[in-house]
Amino acid sequence: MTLQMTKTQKLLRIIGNNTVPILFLVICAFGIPLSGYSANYLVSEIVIRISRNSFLIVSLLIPILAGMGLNFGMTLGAMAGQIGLILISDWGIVGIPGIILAMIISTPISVILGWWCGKILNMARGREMVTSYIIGFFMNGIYQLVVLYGMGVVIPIRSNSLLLPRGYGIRNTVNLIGIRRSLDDLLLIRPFGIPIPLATLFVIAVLCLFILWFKKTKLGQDMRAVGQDLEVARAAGIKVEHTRIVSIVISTVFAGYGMILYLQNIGTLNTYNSHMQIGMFSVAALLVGGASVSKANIRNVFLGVILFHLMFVVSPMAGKNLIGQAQLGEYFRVFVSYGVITISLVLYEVRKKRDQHYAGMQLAAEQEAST
Amino acid sequence: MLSPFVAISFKRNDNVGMTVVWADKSHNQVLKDIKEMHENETPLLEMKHISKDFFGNKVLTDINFSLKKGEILGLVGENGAGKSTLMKILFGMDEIHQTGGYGGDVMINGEKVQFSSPIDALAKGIGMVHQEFSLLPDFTATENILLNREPLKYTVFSELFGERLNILDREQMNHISERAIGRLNVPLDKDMLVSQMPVGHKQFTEIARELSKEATDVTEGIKLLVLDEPTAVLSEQEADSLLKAMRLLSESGISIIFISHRLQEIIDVCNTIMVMRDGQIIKTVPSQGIVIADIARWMVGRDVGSSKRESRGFDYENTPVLLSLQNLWVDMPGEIVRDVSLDIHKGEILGIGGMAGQGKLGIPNGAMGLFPAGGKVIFEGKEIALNNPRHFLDAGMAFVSEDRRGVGLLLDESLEWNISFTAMQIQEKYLKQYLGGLLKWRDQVAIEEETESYVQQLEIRCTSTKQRAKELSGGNQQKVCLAKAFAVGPKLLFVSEPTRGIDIGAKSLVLKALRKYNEESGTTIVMISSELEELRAICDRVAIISDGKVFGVLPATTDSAEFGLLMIGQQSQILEGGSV
Amino acid sequence: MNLQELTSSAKGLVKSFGLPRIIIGLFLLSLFITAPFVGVNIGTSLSDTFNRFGMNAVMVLAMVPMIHSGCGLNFGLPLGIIAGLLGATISLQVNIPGPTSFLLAILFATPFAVILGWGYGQLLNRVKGGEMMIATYVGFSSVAFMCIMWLLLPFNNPTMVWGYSGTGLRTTISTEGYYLHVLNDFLSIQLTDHLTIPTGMLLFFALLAFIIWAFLHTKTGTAMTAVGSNSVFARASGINVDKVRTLSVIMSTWLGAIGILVYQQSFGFIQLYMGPFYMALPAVSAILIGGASVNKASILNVVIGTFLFQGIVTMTPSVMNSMIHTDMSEVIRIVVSNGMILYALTRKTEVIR
Amino acid sequence: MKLALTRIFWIRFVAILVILVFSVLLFFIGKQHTVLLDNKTVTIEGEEIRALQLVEIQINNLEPMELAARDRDKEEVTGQKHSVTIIYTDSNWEEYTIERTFKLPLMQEMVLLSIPTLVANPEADQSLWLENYEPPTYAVTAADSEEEVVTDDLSVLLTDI
Repeated sequence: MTLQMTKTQKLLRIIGNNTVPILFLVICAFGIPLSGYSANYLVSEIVIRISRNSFLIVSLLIPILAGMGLNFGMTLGAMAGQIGLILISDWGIVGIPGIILAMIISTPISVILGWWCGKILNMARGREMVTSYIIGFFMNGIYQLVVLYGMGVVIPIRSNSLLLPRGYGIRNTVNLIGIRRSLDDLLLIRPFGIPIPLATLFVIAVLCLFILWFKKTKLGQDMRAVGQDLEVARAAGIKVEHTRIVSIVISTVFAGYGMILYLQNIGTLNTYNSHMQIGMFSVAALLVGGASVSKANIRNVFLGVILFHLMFVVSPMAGKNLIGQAQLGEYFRVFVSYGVITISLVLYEVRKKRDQHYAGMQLAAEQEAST
Repeated sequence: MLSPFVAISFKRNDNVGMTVVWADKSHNQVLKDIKEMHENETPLLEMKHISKDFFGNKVLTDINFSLKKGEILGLVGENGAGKSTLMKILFGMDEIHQTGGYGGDVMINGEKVQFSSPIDALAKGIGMVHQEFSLLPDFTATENILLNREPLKYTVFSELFGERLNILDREQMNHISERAIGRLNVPLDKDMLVSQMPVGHKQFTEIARELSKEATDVTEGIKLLVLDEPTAVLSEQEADSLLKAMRLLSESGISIIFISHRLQEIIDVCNTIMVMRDGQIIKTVPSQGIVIADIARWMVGRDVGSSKRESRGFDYENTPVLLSLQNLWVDMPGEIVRDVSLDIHKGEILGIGGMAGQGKLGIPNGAMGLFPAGGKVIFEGKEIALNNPRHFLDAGMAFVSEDRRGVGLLLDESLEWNISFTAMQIQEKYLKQYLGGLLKWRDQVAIEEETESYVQQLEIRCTSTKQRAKELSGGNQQKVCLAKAFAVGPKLLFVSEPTRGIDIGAKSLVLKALRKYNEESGTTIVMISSELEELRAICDRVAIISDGKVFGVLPATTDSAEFGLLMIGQQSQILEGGSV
Repeated sequence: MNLQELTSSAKGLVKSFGLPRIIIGLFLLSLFITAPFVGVNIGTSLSDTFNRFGMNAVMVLAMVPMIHSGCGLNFGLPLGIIAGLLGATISLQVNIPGPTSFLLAILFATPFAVILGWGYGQLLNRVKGGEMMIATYVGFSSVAFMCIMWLLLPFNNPTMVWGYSGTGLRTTISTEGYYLHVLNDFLSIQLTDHLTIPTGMLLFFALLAFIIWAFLHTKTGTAMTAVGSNSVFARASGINVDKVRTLSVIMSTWLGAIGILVYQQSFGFIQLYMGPFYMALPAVSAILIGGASVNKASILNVVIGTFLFQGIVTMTPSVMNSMIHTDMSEVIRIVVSNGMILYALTRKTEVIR
Repeated sequence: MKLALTRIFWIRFVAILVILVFSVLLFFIGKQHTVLLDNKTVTIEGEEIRALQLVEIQINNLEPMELAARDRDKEEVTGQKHSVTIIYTDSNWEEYTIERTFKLPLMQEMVLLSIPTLVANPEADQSLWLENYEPPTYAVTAADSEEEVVTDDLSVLLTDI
């Protein structure tokens, strides 16, 4: 005799599961009129951001599938992508060949970093997310060692426009003029004056298809099994540790490609800081789309990108019009981004406890009925 | 002569499920016909002179039995009679290899085999379904049945990235799972998520998984299925459909070893019954005409010679009831208490026995508040609120947990802390009060004295009172837990599985300490244990818990067979013989 | 003592002392040894190390209560720091110069620390097992929220407020004239012309450390240790586990508030807005370098850890610069501190039920 | 570990080779060079060649450019093989067009194409009118030298993404 869920309870459950997206709808509903932006401007902004960020956010899906939670270690992939970009801008390779070459260079680096990160996460079972978060910081130190001290000395860098005046180490910002918007402008169409980069959206569509296809493969099925119950998967003979490492490697490699796409849209590379910032915002966007630490799909990615970035574009102006301080809007959107991650993490833990407790409640109800 | 519409086809390597229209003829009659057909055939499984000991104490001595194709063997025995060790030997679990292997040999179809792991056993067509399910909740029945054995469709990527990048062949998966479920002939929907399935269907999914292990070039199809207490979690009606499915399987040529405590089911479905006790096979009899009482006696009855214990003659009439449990239910995973009402008199030693998983451990844990519980607990006339250990302890009761390492001890702290902690927190003992009670400072000297006295009193072997609890042996750790409870000076003491996993010497010391404490300070003791003999040796009365309810309270001196009956949930009067 | 015994006792020492801690200790020692050869004055670097030790020790001490009660590493330290900042800004608003402003700051910070700590504790009790990640993001979102509040809160002490608009606080406010060096100079001992020991600050830390040490000897302190090492054991002994955990969180938050005040009085500036954003990581890695684990920490760990960590942070820039003319200290600090946290997170500790 | 020369090993080995070749190809296709178009009088072997009054020059199919005397302009090209077409009118308004293809060595960043020399001897070998060009390195300006590297810039958390 299972606990019958009354109508209202079901409704509450649905609202409960999607608190975060609903919260964001409310914020955007208030923010948009306040900001005074025209619909046309907002739509074009959102299209740009979808083409810029979705690849990075989709790369978060596979570790969630394999039960590793939100992979804050994607900054490792971002670093690999950036190293690839630095090298091609040094060699002067431009356009689409430049982008593809950067991706090819970033792949082996991402694989090694991803494999190493996966091994460490296996050692810290139960605490994957905070460990991947710290790995991001740790690798930032190694990245600086390589880029700030290694490049120019150990790794030959020819063009001194990249190097710091002291002769080694890369500058704070690298101008990616060679590959800037080269993928976006490949098949650019402008319906109603809104630029839509078809090529980039096509690449993102290919990645989404790969994710859908991947779930149907044996490796995808193994990952789902490992994600649900490690011991049952192990008893069935699945190589659990290896599967988890592969999921992190794939995610890191895609994060590298995503970072290259992101930077080709932005046009300049903030060498020592952009990779630290990207991890947090991608996770926030995914969670805004209604994803949770254990379940996420492609719908969450796109819903998340739209809602999150709508809030991001709108809040400075909203803040300015509301209280006359644009700065307030900027702080507000950072607060909301971190707030969203906190709320989702808390809801996930609370719901996990409630499900365990639910089994107990069900049993207690049976007792009450039978005694 | 076989009735026309029962078509049974036996080919050497093909065990194609046959379609049977269930005739009204009794199951055993059909079995007898099968037996006559291949009397001379070598048995599927044979065990000769199997023996096993763990670090010196004999667990299995001279086990001999054989199992024919399509035969259902019922294996019964108390907890610890050696049933699971025997199965572990059959499956070649590494637990056996690590503890020095086993004597005697296991023969499959006449040739000697030595399995190094369950995977080898599987390759030879021997599968096992454990009591607790190993299923993935958000996978459908089909996906669970074929976990890690999914048929794959070739994709070009697998050339480069390895064969795990092939696509799952969904139609063939559905086909295989339909066939496996078909052989069970049960209403199991192959596309339903396990999390939404009733418990019975989860059991069928597990069995279907074993059945689906088809004969492939390297492995043989399933020939022997071991079911370990499959009906323990099933409802009446679900258990029936399981038994029907088992008969169907045995007719299709698969032999089954059925381990259960529900003796009625054993009698209904098995061809032969094997009773084990203390590592030996007491009886192997065909199931016709066997009565539950016989099995109970074989299972539990010691030979009469065991020492008659003189009873303490504890008179119950004029000693007041200290603690009364009314309609207690406790939600403790694995030890669910459904409805227990007990009156415990001041100064007595009450034993609580029963099979594992029947709920006896749930009573103290629930009363104390470690697990969600309901019902009434009245101590010295006052009702104690449940679900809050503080009230339980303040009222003057104490509890020595069965889970020594998990609940009973602070493994990383010294003995002093372990022993003095509860008393310090509840009764502010060993604390120096400063500033009028505002500052309660740990009185190190008093703690050391108290610990030293208990180390002497209970002969706890340790280097010093500062030694860390995890460095002690099992027996000494148990004594530390006892000392912790004694330090609180309780009026009533719950002791749960005090002698589990400790050496013989420490066992008698622990029981003697409990007895002495009861006699000297008059503390009422409620001892929960799965060792029936121990309870009878030390307690005045013994209550038997089965299926979460009290099935009877008997004086300790009554014959152990009576207790045996209570343990398997039968009322104590003798029941008529097994019926089909 | 034959060789065999020697090696086994050495191994025992290494095991108990922790290999990484020994590596870091030797590294720091080598820095101190090479300093004179490379023209770095030992006096200044020592006094610099003491100064930084005093500044950070209290924040590292703030880690102890929460680790002790099993809430894990307190990545939510910024919450405590915010309470301290509120205390500091209000004390400056009240505008009473001199040492009393330091006491006032502590006084004002305490209620905030208790309220924020209590809320933070209730939240952590509901997410047992997933505390550390949530603590990190509670810290981040509260810092971001305070950025908004710093703009809106009605402060008008001219030293704090933006010059032109007159509302909203500046990102860095000088403690000049208020409690700048109020502890440092108290009984400070001038050994050589370079070496001055900020005894006031060290004494203040010693006082707080003593309070924590004493607390751990009281009844509730013992209960807290038990909750940390086995929460089911504590529950079975009648302890209200959630209450004890909340108390430990309040203590951690309060110490965090005091810690930032001590830091400011020596550093000289109050850093608002995104200042406290990454302040949790150095404190966490310091206590781990000191030998603490995810569920066991002692006062000794605080002292050793802070000294080693701050020693490295002060010595590497000066020694490195003069040796190979590059300032690798930033990279080394990141690698050592985060490497230490990784080392602690990957130790096998059975997850407390 | 023993190198299992199984089928999959060879496939992976070949795949890696293909990727390497592909990236070298990318390197060639994508390599960007700057071609300096120079219309100054230049003296070769003592013989002075005067710059043209007005000339129109087009590289590959990029925008044609008009250069007066003593003008210099540059064109960014990718890849190695390029074509140049020059249209000029001589003193008596006769219009001539010269079309030549040239090949840039891979590693040369910048090359200088001297228009007068090419016009003077249209059939000459490429080396005559095309040579490598090393841009002069400027003195390190004060602004660059102390550009301090910001490695933990918190404001990045606030900027838009």
